[in-house]
Amino acid sequence: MGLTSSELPFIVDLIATLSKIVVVFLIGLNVPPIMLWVERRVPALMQRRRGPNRVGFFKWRLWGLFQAVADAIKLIFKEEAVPAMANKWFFHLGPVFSVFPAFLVLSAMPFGEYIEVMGYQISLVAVQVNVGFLFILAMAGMAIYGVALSGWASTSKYTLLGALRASAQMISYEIPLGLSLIPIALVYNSLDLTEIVKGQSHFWQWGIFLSPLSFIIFLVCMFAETNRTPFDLAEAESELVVGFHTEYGSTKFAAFFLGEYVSMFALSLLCSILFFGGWHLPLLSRENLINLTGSVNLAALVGVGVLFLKAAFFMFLYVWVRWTVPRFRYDQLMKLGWKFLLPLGLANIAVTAGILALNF
Amino acid sequence: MPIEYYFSLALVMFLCGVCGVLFRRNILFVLMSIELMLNAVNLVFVSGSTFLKNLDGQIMVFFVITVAACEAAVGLAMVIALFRRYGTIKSEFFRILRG
Amino acid sequence: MFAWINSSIVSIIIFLPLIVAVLALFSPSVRLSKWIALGGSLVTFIASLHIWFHFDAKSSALQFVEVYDWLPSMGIKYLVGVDGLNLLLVMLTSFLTPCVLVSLWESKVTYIKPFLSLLLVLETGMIGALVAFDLVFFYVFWEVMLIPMYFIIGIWGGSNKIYATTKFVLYTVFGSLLMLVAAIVLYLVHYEEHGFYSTSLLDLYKITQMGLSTQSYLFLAFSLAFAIKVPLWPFHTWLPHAHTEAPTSGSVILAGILLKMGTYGFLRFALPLFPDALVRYSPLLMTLGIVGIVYGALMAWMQKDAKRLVAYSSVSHLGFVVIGSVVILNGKLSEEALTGALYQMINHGISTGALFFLVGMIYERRHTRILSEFGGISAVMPWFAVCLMVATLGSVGLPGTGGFVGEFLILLGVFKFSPLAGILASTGVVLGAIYMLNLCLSILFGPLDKEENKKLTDMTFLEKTYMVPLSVLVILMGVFPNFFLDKTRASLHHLAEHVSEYRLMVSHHDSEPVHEVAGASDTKNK
Amino acid sequence: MSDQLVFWGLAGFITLSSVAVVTVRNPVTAAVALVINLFLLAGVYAFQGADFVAAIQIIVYTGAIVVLFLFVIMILNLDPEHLRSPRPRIWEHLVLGVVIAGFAYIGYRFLDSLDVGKVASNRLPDNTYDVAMILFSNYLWPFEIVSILILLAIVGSVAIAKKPK
Amino acid sequence: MLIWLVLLFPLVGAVWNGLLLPRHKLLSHSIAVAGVGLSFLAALPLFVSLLGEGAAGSVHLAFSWIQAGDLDIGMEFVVDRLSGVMLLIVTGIGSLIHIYAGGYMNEEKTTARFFSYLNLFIFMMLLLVLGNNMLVMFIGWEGVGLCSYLLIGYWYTHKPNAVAGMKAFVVNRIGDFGFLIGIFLTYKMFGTLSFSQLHEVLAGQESLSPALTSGLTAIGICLFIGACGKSAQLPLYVWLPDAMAGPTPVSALIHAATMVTAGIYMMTRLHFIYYLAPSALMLVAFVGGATALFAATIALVQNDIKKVLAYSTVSQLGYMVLACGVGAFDAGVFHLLTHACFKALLFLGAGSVIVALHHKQDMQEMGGLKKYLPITHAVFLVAVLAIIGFPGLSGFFSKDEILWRAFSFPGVGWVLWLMGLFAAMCTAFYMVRLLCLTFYGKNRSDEHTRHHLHETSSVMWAPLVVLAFLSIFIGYLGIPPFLAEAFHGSNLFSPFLSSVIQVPPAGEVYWSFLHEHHSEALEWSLMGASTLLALGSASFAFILYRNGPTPFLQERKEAFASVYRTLYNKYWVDELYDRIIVRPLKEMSEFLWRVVDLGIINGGLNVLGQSLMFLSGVTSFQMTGSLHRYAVVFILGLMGLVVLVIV
Repeated sequence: MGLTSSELPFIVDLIATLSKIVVVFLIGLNVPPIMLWVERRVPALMQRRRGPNRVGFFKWRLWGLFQAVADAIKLIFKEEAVPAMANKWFFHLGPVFSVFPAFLVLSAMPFGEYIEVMGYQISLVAVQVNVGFLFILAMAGMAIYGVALSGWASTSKYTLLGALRASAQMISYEIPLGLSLIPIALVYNSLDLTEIVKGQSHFWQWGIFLSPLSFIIFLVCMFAETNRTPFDLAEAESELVVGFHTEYGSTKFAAFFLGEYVSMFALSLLCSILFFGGWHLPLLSRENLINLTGSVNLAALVGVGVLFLKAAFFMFLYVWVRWTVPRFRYDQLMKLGWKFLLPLGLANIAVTAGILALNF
Repeated sequence: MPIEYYFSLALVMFLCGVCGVLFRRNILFVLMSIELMLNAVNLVFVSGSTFLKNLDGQIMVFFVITVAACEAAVGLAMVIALFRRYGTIKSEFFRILRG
Repeated sequence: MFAWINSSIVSIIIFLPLIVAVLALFSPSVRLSKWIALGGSLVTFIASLHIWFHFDAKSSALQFVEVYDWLPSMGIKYLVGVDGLNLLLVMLTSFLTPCVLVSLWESKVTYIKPFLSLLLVLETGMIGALVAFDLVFFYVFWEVMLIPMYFIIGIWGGSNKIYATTKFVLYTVFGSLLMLVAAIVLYLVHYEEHGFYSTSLLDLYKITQMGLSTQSYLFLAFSLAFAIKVPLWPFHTWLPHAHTEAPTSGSVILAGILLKMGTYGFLRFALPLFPDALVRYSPLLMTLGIVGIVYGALMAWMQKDAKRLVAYSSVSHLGFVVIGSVVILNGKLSEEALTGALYQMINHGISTGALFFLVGMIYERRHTRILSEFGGISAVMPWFAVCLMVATLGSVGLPGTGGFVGEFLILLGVFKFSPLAGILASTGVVLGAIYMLNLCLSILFGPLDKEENKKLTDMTFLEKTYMVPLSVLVILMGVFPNFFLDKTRASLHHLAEHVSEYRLMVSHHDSEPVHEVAGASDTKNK
Repeated sequence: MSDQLVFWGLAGFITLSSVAVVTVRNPVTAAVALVINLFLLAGVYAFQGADFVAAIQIIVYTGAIVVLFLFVIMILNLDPEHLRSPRPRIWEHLVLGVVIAGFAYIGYRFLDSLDVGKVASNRLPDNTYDVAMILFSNYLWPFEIVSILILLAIVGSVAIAKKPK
Repeated sequence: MLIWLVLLFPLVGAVWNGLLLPRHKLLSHSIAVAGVGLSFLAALPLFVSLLGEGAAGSVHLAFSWIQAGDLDIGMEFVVDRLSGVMLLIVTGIGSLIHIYAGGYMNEEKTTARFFSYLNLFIFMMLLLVLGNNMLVMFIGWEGVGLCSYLLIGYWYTHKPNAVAGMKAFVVNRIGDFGFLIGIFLTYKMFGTLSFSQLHEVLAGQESLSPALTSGLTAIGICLFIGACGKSAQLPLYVWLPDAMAGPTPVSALIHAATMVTAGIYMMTRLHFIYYLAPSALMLVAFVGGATALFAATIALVQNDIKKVLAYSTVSQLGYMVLACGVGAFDAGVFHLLTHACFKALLFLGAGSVIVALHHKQDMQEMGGLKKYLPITHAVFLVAVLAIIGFPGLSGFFSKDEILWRAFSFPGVGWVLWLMGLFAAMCTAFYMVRLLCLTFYGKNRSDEHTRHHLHETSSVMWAPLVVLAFLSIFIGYLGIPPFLAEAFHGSNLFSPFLSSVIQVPPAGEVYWSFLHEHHSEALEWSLMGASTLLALGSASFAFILYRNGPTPFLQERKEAFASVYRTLYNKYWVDELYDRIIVRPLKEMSEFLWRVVDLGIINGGLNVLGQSLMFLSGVTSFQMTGSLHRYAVVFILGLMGLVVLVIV
């Protein structure tokens, strides 16, 4: 977490950081509209029906892409209703608390090693923190407040229950998430994400091959952390209407959506970084790539593209799983989290540590 | 950054914690103030450890946090039990230990 | 082997009962625990017999001495030994305990195992207190004696046992605390004079420069503690309660030995340590003793409850012992009175012990101790009648029984001291006859009219096993007193003659040479 | 210079939030104030270079303990008026004054007895590594004991809070 | 060697009977008789060895009994002429009574216990008689008291018997208290208790220093209190009449022949003390005389046959004490000897009468037994004649000797003689009354008993005949010198004892009159007067009671009603004692127990307890229980502390 003051002179450093922040912010803002479109398009294709194809001007439908823009505009301009008895101050605070942790997690993700601009090597990570792991876990923890406060602030029994369930679920799955990451740290002997990716230069060194079990646990926890599909008990329509953000209007509702999708994207990025070698191509090592593309910047760009591709695959996985796997019952959910994943995670750590100790 | 600042900050926090414990009628607030006091102590530990360049302080913080967690857990469980039993958690109502 | 036994025989008899107590407590079956307890106490008795036969009667020095440094810095040593004074009492203790254990053989009392182990712990406490020659150890065993007694009365006692046992304990503890304070002052005085710290009695006897005022305070503190235990007249109110509420075996041990601790304490601690104070307070103690005798006898005469009657008789008898031990003429104790006092302690132990056993027997059969309930049961229980008659005569002091020898010697000594005191004390003899025969009359003689009395069964074989020796002992002690007195003569003579500058030597006749006891020269006395 | 700025900022907000925790009426506000306070405190630790502690502070303290508080508040569903604490009585002010004066005096005497220099934030490259090494070498026993303690606390709190059948 | 046998036989008999409790009556009876008889046979040669002129006593030590400091008391026994005589009396008459007892106790289921007590009594009496120092004598002294307690209360199922036993023991115990004080005084003054040593010390005294005389007087008086207790003299005689509750042989043996004489024996044994304490002797004399007179008057009106005999024993003992009081110890012992014979005979005779009448003792229901019990009547007649002093029989000589010696006592002698004379008249009266009421006149017992009236078995009347023979001829041993010349015999008895009983040199001056020669005419006249008076009152009684209680007697009784009632109720002495001593003692102890024991001491402690409770209540008031109060106090305290430390 220590903000490593890089060797760059102050001004350059300032500009670089500011630019990185803007980039991260843009990426974050663009993810939800795309995902909105994907949410509608992909299940439609799966169910052999045509997705959104009405929105568009003149005759360019572009497979319903403009639907995303329409949704965005709708969300922003809809009328906001605030429940009378609600505690105004917390009502507004709820969405804030669910958005800002997501962005913070995103900012800690390394997109590449470094790029050379005007002779300075600028690392491609917004927040250069040497304990990336812990920072991510910490920020994931903060998301709970958003859910809890919003649920409570809208004063109705259902939202309260939804909030309680959601936050209970997020807390219980945060622990297996943390535990699943530890073997990776052990294997690559560092908490810093860039170091981990460097360690995965060859595809057989990828996380998934070295500790497949932690990948599986991480995958499950990913879904749980973002309240998606099998674990989306909070918004289960049949029981609690839409869960903790039932009372919210347009922009605040959009903020929740933003928070949710950004954290989904951040976790997918994390998954690909840790288990799928980040910006490394499976067969092509980094040096060959630099030689192939001629310049470091170009290689970095290709790396970022590869990373985004992997992340997109996981985003697709989200949607895919959403329309295939039935929802958990609450006690099954809890039992899975506490009685299955937790011991499994601990065992995994033990086994990895054992193997590492024996080898060296 | 002279260490007195950190210590005075810790002192202020500790003072708030003490006043919270003394004057708040509601048990929950008392628990929160206690958390506050513990954090003040943590601050002193950390600043002390960085000043003396010896990591023991930080480890102590680690233990203090664990103990605080236990204390909070049990405290809150009791608050729940008290609330269920007495219907209120205002401290005036718990006088059964009268001498 | 023989030397080893000799050198550590005293520790054996102290701690063997303790070990057996633990074994008895945790033994699987009740029968086994009874056998263990009895076996242990018999072995202790045999060990004390060993001491009796190997005791060198001619020397007044301390024998079978064992010295181990316990707290060298404080000068506290584990110093135990046997001399003329405590030999007889140790024998009495180790003789009475097996009898008590046998008496409990068939008793259907609850929690029998803890009861047996408590009795054995009590025995350890008593023997320890008797043979300890170190103030600290004496005090420790003094308290160890108290605790089992508290439980015995408290748990297995009669109706308002709690009141009785708390009163008993409070009384004794109050006294012993005073004694502790006095012991500490003595300890410091010894330091000032001799320069080194020591709590062993041999050194404390050597204190010479002690002002009369300090000496009298210390003497009063010590004698108060012992007076409560004896019980001397004003401090006796706990005794009747303790006895009526205590179970039979409890009151036998209490009357048999615990009361003697007080009088033994006088002889061992109060007299030799503070001779000048003794001269000053001997008239006071004498009057208290005599009042005790007459008062005890009158009280006994009034009692309706057999046990309470015998309890008050103990007050009267021990009044004799007290006046016997404080007779002092121009710096010398009268040896006859001292011998009488020591002898009377033993007699009282035997005869009152027997009386309590007998009262216990009829209590077990009729569950009442009120005298008017009985009458003419000597027709139904001949053995019981004979034993009760012998025990009564023993306690009345008929010549030919031990009682007479003791009382005669005491009164002889007191008479030489002051005829008036002698005459007043002798009235105790007459009163004694009145209330004891009153006891016999109401229990044994008279018409056998009540139905329950007709069905009474005589003494079982077990009861005879311990009652007959006791009765024979009462007679034996009257007819052959010298057999017992020879062993104590030298020590008593030594105590009587030089009470003012009393020095106790340590003898090494057959135990391997005991390393130099700090300060005590090891020349054998004459 | 930037350090001063950062520190004073953090310090200011921390004091504000801690006072808020004590004085605010509504427990949820107090909880949130506490969250902010702890979060900023983690910032101070990070600022001082104690990364591991900062992370733990956030993960454990803010992430779990204060959430527990929130849970309790929500479950108990206390109605706000009920929590209105009555007008503080005169003696409370008096005592408050005395307590503050006392602490101030003690603090002052303590602080001016310190003759220390600046607190250099040692940018140890791998704070977590060193902390871990020390933690599991000479503080191993306390670590085990604390783990048992926390197990006990869990069992205890469940037992206390369980709804009697 | 013989002395150990004398002592051991009764002990063995007692132990054998006591422990083995043989079922068979005859076996236990024979064991007992053997015990006493063998001891008598062993005693005879001892006595014969003493008859020789120069034979002095011998001291035998069994073992050293008590050694403490400079006190060294041994179980030592002395056999000299005095103890020899007593030995004969005890074992001789004892064995006769044992034989008689067999018959008497025939109806009892088992007599083992009875006979063991009897043998034990003989053993204790021997200890008393043979003991060479005061303590051994004291053992015997109390032992005898114990045996009398056991024997009186033999039929303990009957409550009054047990009470009588206890009364006897307690009164004896009071006497022993005096004896004990006497022992202490002697030990304090002379440092030794053995008679021989005491004798040497006192014999060695030339002149009597005032301190010595006052000491000796004190010892004398204390010992005399002991003697009163044992020999039933005036203040402490109350137990003897009640002691009749025991079986008759017991009364005969203990309360006539042996035990009661212990007091006189003790005084004769310690004559050297008494000779040097004339004032003590004076007291003894007057008490003796008074008792003789007092008891005789009571005996006049008693209706129970054994009560009459009991009071006559008390009065005869009074005579003996009177004799000792006037310094005539040998006359006292001689009267003791003769009295033992005829009083035992009287008791045993009464015993036969009681057995014949199936344990009825009231004289009003007897009468006319002359034809039913001829032998008993004959023997009884001899005894009566002996006791009233009929010339020629033993009683006459011994009683006269005492009266003469009393008369010849300088100064107050004649008063004592008068008392003695009047007592003799009363004795004659009540003895003849007794004789008539039981043996002459019509038989007043009811039909059933009269039908069963028959003579007792030979076991019972044989000893009676022997005793009768003795009580006739024993008298001639001590014929007064002036008669001796008339019948050219000589007084054998007093010279026999003179070797033992001599006046110590220091007392020669005072006791010189003992050797004065008196004119024979005076002696003759005195003897004549006393005999005439005695025979006169006897015939007077015979005339009155010849044919039982006649109406004439009845009016006489009403005429002297008040006198009669006082005499009959024994001057209410028992009730007096109870009122003066027993009841106040009881009330005092009740008071003591109530007030002092429970009130002051217990009360004081309870008050202490309550005050502590109150104190603790006071200090616990400000524990209010409010958490905040505690927290504030806690923190303020902490701050105060820290400030304190820093400042």
